[in-house]
Amino acid sequence: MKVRAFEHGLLLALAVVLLSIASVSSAEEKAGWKNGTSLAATQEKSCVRDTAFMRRNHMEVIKHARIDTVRKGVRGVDGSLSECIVCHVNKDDKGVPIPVNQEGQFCAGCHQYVGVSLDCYQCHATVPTH
Amino acid sequence: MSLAFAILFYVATLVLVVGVALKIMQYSKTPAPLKIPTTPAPTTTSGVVMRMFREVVFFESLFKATIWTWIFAWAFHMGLFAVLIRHGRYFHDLLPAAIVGPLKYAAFAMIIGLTGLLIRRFAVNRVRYISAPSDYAMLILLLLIGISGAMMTFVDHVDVVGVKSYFHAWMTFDIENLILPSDMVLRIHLFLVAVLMLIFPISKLLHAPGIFFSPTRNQADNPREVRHVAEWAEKLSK
Amino acid sequence: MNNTQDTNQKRRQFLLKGAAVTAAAVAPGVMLHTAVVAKPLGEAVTDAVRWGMLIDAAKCADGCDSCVQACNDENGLDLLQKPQGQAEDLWDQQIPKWIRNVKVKDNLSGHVTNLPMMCQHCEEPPCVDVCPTTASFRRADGIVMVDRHLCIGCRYCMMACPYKARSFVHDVVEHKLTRAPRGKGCVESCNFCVHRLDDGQTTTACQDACAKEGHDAITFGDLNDPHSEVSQALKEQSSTQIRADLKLNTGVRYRGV
Amino acid sequence: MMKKIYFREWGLESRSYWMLLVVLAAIAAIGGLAALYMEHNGHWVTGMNNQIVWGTPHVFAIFLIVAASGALNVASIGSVFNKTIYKPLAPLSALLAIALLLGGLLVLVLDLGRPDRLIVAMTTYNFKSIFAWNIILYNGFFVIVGFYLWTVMDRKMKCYYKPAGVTAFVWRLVLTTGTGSIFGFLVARQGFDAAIMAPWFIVMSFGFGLAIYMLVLMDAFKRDQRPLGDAIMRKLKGLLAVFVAANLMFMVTFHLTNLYGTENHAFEVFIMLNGGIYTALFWIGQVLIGGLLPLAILFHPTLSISRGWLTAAAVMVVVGGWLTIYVIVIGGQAFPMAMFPGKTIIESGFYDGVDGMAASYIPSIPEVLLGLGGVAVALVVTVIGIRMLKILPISLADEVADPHASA
Repeated sequence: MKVRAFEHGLLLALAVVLLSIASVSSAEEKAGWKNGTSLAATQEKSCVRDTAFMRRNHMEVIKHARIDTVRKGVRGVDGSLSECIVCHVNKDDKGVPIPVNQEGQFCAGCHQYVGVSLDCYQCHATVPTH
Repeated sequence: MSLAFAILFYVATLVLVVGVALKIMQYSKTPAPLKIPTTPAPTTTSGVVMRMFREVVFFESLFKATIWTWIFAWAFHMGLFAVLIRHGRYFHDLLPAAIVGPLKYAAFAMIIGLTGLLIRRFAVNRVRYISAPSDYAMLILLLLIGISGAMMTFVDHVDVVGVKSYFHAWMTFDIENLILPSDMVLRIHLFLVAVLMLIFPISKLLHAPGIFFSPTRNQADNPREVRHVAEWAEKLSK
Repeated sequence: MNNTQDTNQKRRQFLLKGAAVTAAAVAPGVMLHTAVVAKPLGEAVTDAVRWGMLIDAAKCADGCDSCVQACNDENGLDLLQKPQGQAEDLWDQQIPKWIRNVKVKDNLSGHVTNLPMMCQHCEEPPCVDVCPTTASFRRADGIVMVDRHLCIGCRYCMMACPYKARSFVHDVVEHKLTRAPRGKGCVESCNFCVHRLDDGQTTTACQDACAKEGHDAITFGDLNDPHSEVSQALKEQSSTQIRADLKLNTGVRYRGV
Repeated sequence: MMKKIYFREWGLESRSYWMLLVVLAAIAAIGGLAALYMEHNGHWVTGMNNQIVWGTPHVFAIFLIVAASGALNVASIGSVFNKTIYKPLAPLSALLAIALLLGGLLVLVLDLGRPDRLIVAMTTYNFKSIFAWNIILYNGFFVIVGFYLWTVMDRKMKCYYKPAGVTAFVWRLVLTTGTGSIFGFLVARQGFDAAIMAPWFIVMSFGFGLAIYMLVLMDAFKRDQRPLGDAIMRKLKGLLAVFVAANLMFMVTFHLTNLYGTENHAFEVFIMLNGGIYTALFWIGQVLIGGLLPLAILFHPTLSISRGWLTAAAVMVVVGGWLTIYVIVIGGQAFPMAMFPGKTIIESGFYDGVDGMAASYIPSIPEVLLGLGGVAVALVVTVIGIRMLKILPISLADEVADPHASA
């Protein structure tokens, strides 16, 4: 009987800690993201959505845009990949754009860092072409 | 909060490593006075290695015993194995995306396996009869870890770059850069993992190292060819 | 970001203005047609339009390949380089071609005809029927194309197409254009220069090139609009579909074949 | 009174077992490397091109998939049609079916332009596509045959044995229909567009699957020195002969039907007279090696008793079967499509069959290695299966298998 009580107490404590962790909200982090960056990102202009959202969900945004564009013929939608590249491409000393999938660049930097595949550029241009 | 989690993980890691090391030491010192391999057993050392390999990788004896339990247990363990490999990306840069990507589906194997094992504890009468609260607790804890982890991959994405840089700072004791992304699911996930690490050295999960010390599995069936004398007995006879 | 939105806004306004000017300039009967063509950028295509083409083989000049060149330029097809060590003739059979010249001779009369072949943009395309993943699809405005995001490279559509209109990309594509994404392991074909149409233009690259050469063998436009140039031309004289026996109701029609 | 038949794991000596496994695994690994090479570079390193889009890997894949459903047939004769003598053959039959399908599907998947998108194929279906249906049929086959194997091997599952057997039988028929329909529905191509493709593929599957089954059975019993009586082999031999003959009949029907319609004459002339390599493979491979020669052996009163000749006949059915698929799949693509009836193409920028010329295709080494890798995978699964599970009967000697045989 005593054992039961102890276990229940333990479970209760666990649940309390869990709930308190879940309810504590903290200020938005600014760590990380030193791996690949771009002028647009360092100037902290807002992207199509706020930065915290884009960090986590940029792939969903691009995917949504791709369905609109390819399947429905809607161009110039917010969050289209070509617009991503226009803003986030870096240029070398001579002003020549550096492909975004090159090591350390805006896209490749983070994707390499966390081992996530970067499939877009098998097909899509890596610098603005027009 | 970031610092609290860091300390929690320092403690949990210490407990896990030291605790399991102590347990392994204890296991290795525990006397095995008799030859008791479960027959049919191999008669050579290389045979024992093979048998242990099949036991650890394929769960051979469980397969021969209860097929349903084997299906769920094996699915869970293989899923967990793949998930652990995948999590390696937060601690080193060795894993290519080609491996990290496809392994995310292992989460489903893990969750399905655990759910099956949990249902088994409720649904099979003789299993329910011998189940202790800790049996349920371990399953539920692992299940919650699996579900919260899968949530982050498939439902509510978290800032994985932030997570990696947090653990990089954690490993290098770089207190200034210890900034944990503020995703709720992530914090629940990490807290549960820390609990699992803390509990591991005093739980039934010790069967992981324990299997290697099981005399019914790690002995060759050669009592006629080689006289078995336990270490302590050998000392006495000298 | 705000900048790009501004640009888009400007572009949209410009296009609409342009459309209005054109509409005012031509006969009132064409009003409807022009309004439909100048689809606002942000809206989905509808089946109010069906893009189609009429190719007059009699006007297609022997030895001219300006349409093929124009297609290659427009879609960046010629940016693909022959891999080192690959045999010339095999590579030539492996490179994608969206449009090609064909010269046929009538077995009985011996009459020789030149014509360009490309995706015929069927109303009931066999490639769409057979595609296991819905990557091969027909847009509401009648353009048959490949959604490369879903294409797994099984090539079943190539087996099914009666016109051999589709190509498989056999090599890594190092250089590609923003307007025409393409890459290794996917199937591709003519898409009526879809990026132009979506941007409010009303011509294809091959059509422009043919007109520039002075041949005017290609007429392109909205088949649903009875007043469009292509509809008028089809109404005036008889035309044929290639493999009409398959009843695919192609969007590309021929004259003089 | 029939003796009880006992099953036991393959008792082959450890060394020879591992040697066998290592050799097979090495071939499979080479096939994997070939796939990696093709995937890394792109398909330009193969002989496939924009005219012949399905090459040697597809011949291997289709052959293995067709044979897989055929291999299950031996079990179905026992479980669905209640032929007692076939019942001890069922576990190997089901195992082989799973193994062959796995090998075939691996080859098919690894040849995709984007094998990394397999998950797309598994989650996004176009239900109008017979290909999409096949994906479901293949996955279902694994589950159903796996379950059936369980009911065969576990006495506790006995009550499910019959329904599982019937379901597996029906499923395999639908599956092969699906495989045949991949070609049967291609209206555009003269070489494929025929409703007979579906039943013909089913008949082919009977033959290919049984031939592979017999080869594996004879070899597995010989290596483990288990007795394999003539009674059972006589049954299998007779069955094989019927299947080979039926295959020939379907082939003749297919071509006769084509010859009836004048529009298909050009294709028939291509296959039978002036198609170069495809004509040669048709007569030598499909007709002679895959049909007439094995038939002659199987019906021969003395040769057909010899195990050596029986093996030769089964090997011929396998080789001839592979060549049959080659002629159908690649010959059918090589023949130029009739795009302009009544006209001759005299120039083309895309190899449209100028002057009726066939498209060219030379198989490349990586393609062949990938295909052989698939075969090796199928054999690895089979070998591990019979070693780890109680698949093979201890004896199939005449007095065990069929006590009435000597009468």
